[in-house]
Amino acid sequence: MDIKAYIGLSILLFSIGIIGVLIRRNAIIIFMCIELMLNSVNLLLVAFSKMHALGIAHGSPSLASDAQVFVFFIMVVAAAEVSVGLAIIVMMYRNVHSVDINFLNRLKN
Amino acid sequence: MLGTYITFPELLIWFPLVAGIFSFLIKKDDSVKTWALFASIITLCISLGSFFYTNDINASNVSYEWLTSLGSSFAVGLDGMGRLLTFLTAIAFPIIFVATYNNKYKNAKAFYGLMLLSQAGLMGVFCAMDALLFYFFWELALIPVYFLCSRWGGEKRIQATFKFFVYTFAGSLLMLIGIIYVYQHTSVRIEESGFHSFRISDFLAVQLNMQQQSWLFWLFFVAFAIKMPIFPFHTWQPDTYEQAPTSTTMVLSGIMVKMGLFAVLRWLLPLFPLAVARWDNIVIGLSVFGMIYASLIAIKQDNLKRLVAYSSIAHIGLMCAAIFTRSDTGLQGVMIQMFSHGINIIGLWIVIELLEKQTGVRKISELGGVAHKAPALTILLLVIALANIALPLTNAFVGEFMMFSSLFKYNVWFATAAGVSIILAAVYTLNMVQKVFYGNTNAVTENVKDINLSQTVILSVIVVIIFVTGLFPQPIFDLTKDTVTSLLLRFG
Amino acid sequence: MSNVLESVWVIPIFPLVGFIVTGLMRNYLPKHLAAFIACSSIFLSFLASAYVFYIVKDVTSNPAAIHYFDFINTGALHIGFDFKIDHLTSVFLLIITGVGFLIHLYSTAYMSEEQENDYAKYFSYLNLFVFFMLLLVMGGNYLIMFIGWEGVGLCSYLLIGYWFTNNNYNNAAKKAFIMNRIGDLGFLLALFWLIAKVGSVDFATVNAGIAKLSTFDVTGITILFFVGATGKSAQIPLYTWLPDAMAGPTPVSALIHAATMVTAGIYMIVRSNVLFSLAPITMEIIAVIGLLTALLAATIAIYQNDIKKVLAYSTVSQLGYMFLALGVGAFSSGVFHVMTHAFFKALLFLAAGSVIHAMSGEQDITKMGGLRKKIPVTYITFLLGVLAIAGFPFTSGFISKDEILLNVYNHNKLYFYLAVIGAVMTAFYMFRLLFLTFFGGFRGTHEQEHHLHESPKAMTIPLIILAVLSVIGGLVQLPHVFGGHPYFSEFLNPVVKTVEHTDPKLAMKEYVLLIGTIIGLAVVYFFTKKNYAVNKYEGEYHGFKKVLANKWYVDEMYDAIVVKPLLAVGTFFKNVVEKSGIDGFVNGIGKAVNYSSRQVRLLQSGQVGAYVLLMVIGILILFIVQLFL
Amino acid sequence: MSITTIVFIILSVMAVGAALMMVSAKNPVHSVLWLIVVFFSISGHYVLLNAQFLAIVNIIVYAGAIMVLFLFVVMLMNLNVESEPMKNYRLQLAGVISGGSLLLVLLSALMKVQSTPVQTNDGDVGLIKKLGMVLFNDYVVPFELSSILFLSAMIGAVVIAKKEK
Amino acid sequence: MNAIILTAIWGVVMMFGGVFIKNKATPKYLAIAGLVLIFLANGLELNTGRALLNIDVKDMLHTNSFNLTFIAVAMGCTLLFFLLNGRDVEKVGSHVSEYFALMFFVLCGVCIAATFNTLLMLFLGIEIISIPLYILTGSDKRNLKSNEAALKYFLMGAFSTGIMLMGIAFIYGGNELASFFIDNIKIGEGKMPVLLSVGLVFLLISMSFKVSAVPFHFWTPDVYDGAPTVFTSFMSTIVKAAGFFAFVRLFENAFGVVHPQWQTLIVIITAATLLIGNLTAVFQQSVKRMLAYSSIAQAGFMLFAVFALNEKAKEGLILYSAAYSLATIGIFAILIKMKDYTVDGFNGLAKQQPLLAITATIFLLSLTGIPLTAGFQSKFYMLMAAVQDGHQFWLVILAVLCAAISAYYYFRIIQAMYFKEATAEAPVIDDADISKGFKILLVITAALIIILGVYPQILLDWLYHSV
Repeated sequence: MDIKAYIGLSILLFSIGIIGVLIRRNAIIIFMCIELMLNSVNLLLVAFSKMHALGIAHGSPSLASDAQVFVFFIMVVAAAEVSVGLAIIVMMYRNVHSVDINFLNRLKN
Repeated sequence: MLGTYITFPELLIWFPLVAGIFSFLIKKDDSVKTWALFASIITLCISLGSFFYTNDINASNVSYEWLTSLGSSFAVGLDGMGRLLTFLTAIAFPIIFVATYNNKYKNAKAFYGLMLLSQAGLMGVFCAMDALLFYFFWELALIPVYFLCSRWGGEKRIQATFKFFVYTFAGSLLMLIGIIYVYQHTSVRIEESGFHSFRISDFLAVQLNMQQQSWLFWLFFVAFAIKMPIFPFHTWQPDTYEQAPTSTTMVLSGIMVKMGLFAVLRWLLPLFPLAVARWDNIVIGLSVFGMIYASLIAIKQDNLKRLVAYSSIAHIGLMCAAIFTRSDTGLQGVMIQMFSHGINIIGLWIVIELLEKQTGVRKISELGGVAHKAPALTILLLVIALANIALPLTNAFVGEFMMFSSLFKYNVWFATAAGVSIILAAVYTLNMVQKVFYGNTNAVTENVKDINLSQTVILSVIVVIIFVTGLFPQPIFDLTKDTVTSLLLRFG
Repeated sequence: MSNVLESVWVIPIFPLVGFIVTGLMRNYLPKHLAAFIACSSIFLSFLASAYVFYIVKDVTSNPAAIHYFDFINTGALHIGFDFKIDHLTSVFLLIITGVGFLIHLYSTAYMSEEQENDYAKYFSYLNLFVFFMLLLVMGGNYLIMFIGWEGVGLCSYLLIGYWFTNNNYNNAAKKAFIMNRIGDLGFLLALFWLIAKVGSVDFATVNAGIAKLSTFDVTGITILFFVGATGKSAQIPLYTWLPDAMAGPTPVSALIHAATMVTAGIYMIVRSNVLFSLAPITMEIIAVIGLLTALLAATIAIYQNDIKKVLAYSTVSQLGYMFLALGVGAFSSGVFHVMTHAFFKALLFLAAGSVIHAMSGEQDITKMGGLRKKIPVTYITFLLGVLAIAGFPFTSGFISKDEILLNVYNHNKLYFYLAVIGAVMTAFYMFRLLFLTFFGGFRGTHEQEHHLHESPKAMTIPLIILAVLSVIGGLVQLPHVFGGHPYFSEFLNPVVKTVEHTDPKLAMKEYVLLIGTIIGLAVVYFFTKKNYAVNKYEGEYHGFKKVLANKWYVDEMYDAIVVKPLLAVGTFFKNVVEKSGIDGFVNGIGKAVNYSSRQVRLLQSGQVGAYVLLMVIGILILFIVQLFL
Repeated sequence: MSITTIVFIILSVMAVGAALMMVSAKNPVHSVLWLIVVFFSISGHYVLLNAQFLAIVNIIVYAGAIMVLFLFVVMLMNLNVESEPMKNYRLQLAGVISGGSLLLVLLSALMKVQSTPVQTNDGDVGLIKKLGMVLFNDYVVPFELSSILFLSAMIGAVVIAKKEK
Repeated sequence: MNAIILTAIWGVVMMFGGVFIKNKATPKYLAIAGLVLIFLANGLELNTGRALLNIDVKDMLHTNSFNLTFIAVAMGCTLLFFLLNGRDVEKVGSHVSEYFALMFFVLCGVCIAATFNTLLMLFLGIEIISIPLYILTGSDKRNLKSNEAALKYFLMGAFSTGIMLMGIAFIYGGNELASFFIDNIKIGEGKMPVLLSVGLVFLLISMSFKVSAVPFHFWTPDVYDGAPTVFTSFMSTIVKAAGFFAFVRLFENAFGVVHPQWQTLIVIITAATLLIGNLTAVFQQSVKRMLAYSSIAQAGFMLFAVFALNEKAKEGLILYSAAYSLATIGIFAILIKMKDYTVDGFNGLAKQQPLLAITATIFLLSLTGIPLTAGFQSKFYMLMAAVQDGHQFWLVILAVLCAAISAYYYFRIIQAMYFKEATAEAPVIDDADISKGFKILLVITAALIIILGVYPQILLDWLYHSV
């Protein structure tokens, strides 16, 4: 496979994530779109790792593994982030009974 | 000998500073007043002492390690021009304090403390021999004045002062950029830690091409033009003069505007000779137009304070124009006129303050006939007002004569146009004198009393200075001769 | 001798001391003491001046300036505080201190009704004036001269506005000062020009360095000097202040606005005669301006009803004659006329003051009449003054004016005829004045009539002295034809070269003039007596007379052409340019910041979606910049 | 066209299609489910790239734990209705346009990248053993530090969830 | 290293403290004690280079005098913050100990962000900073504004995390050395490869987000406004400074060679930040929100460090961090005590509490950049750095003009304090709230600002202290 294909796919998914953030009002869905963005990054990293595995890192595969470890850390962080994020969303929901970000307009100007 | 362990420029800066800080600690209003007066007189003595113990060869240049890694140092010195202007600063404050001795200020300790601090800042500006230090003092002189005006001023003081503050602040920041730029081009002094330098001598050694100089010229000039102020940067001035407490206005108009002129002489002119030669016509044009412009407005002005403000703009315009003629005569004229104008305008403000105190009115049209009630005041004012319009034998005449003379040599038409302002100055001054002092008394002026002893004394002191410098200006020329000569050397 | 001359500083010091003492002590000095100090200081000056005259008389060369101290001594400019005492100066010194003393003396009585401190103030001003006037004529360079020049202007201002309660008087004072300042600007510019070209304002140095000046320079400098002279000496176009200056006390008018200050312009030109001689264009201009002024002022004087105004216009007119004389190169004649004019015009003014005194302050001649019996001394002296100014043969006026006319005749015949017409008009308005005041029936109120009285001795004695001088003062320059000798012009010879009249027809011309004068005076006498020695006089004029009575509406014209537009520009600057323009711009920046602040903060809409959208747009822009630009 | 390419295309279409469905689904529950589909297809990609460890972790952590958490919250909030209000049309359009242009900009720039092969169905960089070695040899410090992350997440959950007294 | 370990440990200590300590006041003292310890330990490392534990970090963290000095500044400021605002933390909610624990974790993240040497560490550091902050922002649970701020912060923060990761991915992909180490990125002399270029922009954007540079600043005002004021003070100062430090560290080490190729982006961002930050601050009525915008405006100046990336810039950054943090912490400490957060709420403060007014004035003057305050020195260094760089002179001029605008909103508070009378009868501040210790601390803060203004060398000399 060509790296371009992976780049294209990742960018596409990433953009879909961004568009999702832009057009949705539900905080949970927005958050999910962000998760999609993270996943596209993961995919790209893995693809790059495999690309480097053929190229520069051919002799020393640990270099290529770095990216996959990185992906692992991304997942770790994402998990932590999700727990906090959902806690915040729930807290919000408890107070205003909505997760619609359009109602977040007490702070402005 | 005094001056061995601590030199005069240092004394001139530190003494008012310490005295000002000390003022904040005094509890009683009356004693702080006395203290401030006392301190200012001591400063005056120090300044007088500097005439005896320093000269241009031994200009008391001292320099302490300060911001070493920046190449800046606490370098101060007193050349002829510095001595003249520090003397002006030193003599102005006692005069101001005595003249306003009867005023009761809320929170007097802060008032007098800030006044002394501003004096320290001004002294610093006149003594600094390091660009960064100069900038520091330039701003430091401003801050106390800001507080003084905003706290003790008139009705619209906050807006007016703030306009003044932001205006000058913006200008000085532009200058700061210029300073940094020049600094970057100073040669690295390897023997001393390998940094660039802010020292004036190193600044003067910088070689810049025409384009660089032009940019820098305008960066500096705008800062100074705002301070002076020169048309069209002057609009803060009438408002501020009107709103500020009169004693602060005296500082502002008597000394602070000289900062701008001084800065042009000390920094702008020697640093950018090429650009000065290139842009002098524009600057002089602005100055001359400003003279006529301000004079015409002054004629139509009904507010005493604003009238004096506009008259000041006109006078400063002439000084600025004369500076840029870059001739010996013009520069010497500016030197003496800086001193004279400071004295005269402080005298004017004292009179205006006395009037306003008594009548509560500063509209010319509402006053009248004061001469009946206060003949002594009238006569003293008349002398000061006439000095202000440069009548011969008063101090301003010599300076204006020389400045006009140099302007004439520079360009006949500029001189002629500027000369018109001599006539206009007579018009507005005499108008003012006529409407305020002559004619019949009215309800407002009915209860005006003549000045008391201390005021008579202080105004008389001013009048004496006016006549003495008017008749014997030569000592001042001798004082500033070397400064002028070395300035002119920059232009070959 | 030189030692004596070096001590001439005492001459101006006396009045200066007088000024300081009377000025500072004005609240404490009793009237007679103030008067004594003031008069004695002038008298001492007069004595000193006389002594100086006595010394200078024997000097034939042109004495050098006396240097006292460096006034301005800088790299490029060296001006000393110098005095120069020569023949010209000594003449002026005598005039100033002599006439000045008489007028001081006169004032002691004239001003006696003033309050004590005002009285002292008045004398201190007078003393100050004399001081500056002395400085003016003694100055060894143009700058010192200028100091006096502006100083006398100041004193003129102070004295015109002496009664400062009256707003009109104040306006007059202000007008005088400002008009003078316009002239002073010319003077100053001339000085700057000299400094720029010659590098000095020293009389001697300038005269020595004249070679450095091109014709253009000389013409320009002299024209500018002349502009200065038109201001001080009330010539077209700057003459309008002088009639208004009559607001001051009458002795002041006599001293400042007739005898001394207004002649400063003549002094200055004579002092610079070397320069002026090299500038024929300027000379011609001076002649024309002088002539025109003489005629214009004379026409106006004809229909003035204020006794002092008539005299004021007469002064302007006479000054015109002096300039005419200078313009045609007859410098010494000009100076001579200055002297005679000082006598008779001071006399006329003082006599007029006496009349006014008698009339309890009334100045309108239409309300006078028939006073000759009531105040005979005044009448006689006034009559002598009128005869002198009208040029009655062998009075001082006749001699000095004749000399001028002859010189003019030699220069340009048209000028001559016009000048003669002016002389006739002079006779006309003076006789009109005489008749309206002293002849016919009294036209004032009963109260005034009841109050009429001759003035005290202190006033009449100066009148008498001046009257004598007016009559015989001209004899020092009596032409050879009438058996005299031009002592005066001889005396001035070291300073100004007298024009030698080798005209063979000179004697004939002198006689023609003499006869013409007699005839003319006779005609004028009878005509005016018929018309003006009347019991009733209508002070209203119509038609062309009204134009004359209203001074050709020159003041109104100046107001419309200069004053109003300037004020309008001032208003425009103040209200439009300053407020809306510059300050508007400055405040506009503030407002713009405020406005944009209000607008920009709307970006902060509070909506996360909008924020992210804006961020994405930002990302987009950055990418485009980075990747494609 | 090799089998790898075909699998790639299928997985890609699946991922993109599911992503689009996720973004556009009106019902939040559907969105969650679609996202799980995306994750599965991405895991498929991992398998294709022979990144076995990540493929498993992705399924377990993402599709399993995280998405269940999401589902849980959505259910908890009773958001499983089809009537979620959408943003107004213009904002949506603006979002799509700007997101789309970003995509275009990036694509047009990145497609100029030199073609480089990616190792598929082979290589040991993604194997558990290999990654384990790297993780616990070279990446111990970050590994330990990430515990702080979890600690703070934990405290956060406590702080936020616990009722104020 | 010492600081990282100790902050982490102390976070855990505080966490357990929450379980065992029931007294509300005690955690504060514990936290202060810990911070003193950390400060000293860091000082030890800075002074002697001695680490308490010898851990092989595989070069993923890199300490030198520069970042140790920064950590010292950050810890010092935090110490001051704890001392000044310790009691206010207690007022936020019942989980006092936990708040402190979270703040320690943030500090740990700050240390990581200051010392990172790989993109992974950068990422972890930033996340360790961010996640506790989300929580702290929302810690005032029943306050809807706090909730809203937390959610906004979280959503946008997560979004920026995604962008940062994308950038890291591209950097890794474009790096022919296949490395995440920032000093191990092969760029070459000529134009950057497009992958690196894209990655750089993504990183730039995400870092800009963290330092709230326009147009990625939108979260800042809302979050700073909504968060409990004590935490606003904390995150707008120390955390923000750390963001800048990371920004400079990343771009200097990774992309310093191709500086000219991305300078334009910084210019755009800097100009926009200066303009928008200052302009928007002008109109704010709430001082808290104004300070939020002011932090954006100040960020504009700090961006000059990234713009210039020279020695002066780095010195300036340290100085700026200290100056800005001190002044902002000080002004926030006073703001917290105010009854009314609007500008008018400050009316007449000078009469009631002259000392507070004077110190507040010094803080505001420093923020404006008046000479002899630390604020001036820092701005001065930044301007010097920019002028030294020699490009884009107009940006410098824009900056000083904006500084003049900034005087407008800072001085409004001074005007309110000194030149206006209190409108209401009630005092503007509760005198009982102002303890002597608090005043002393304010004076110390003000004194530090002046000292740094007069003699910045005492701080900057540490930069050249060999570890």
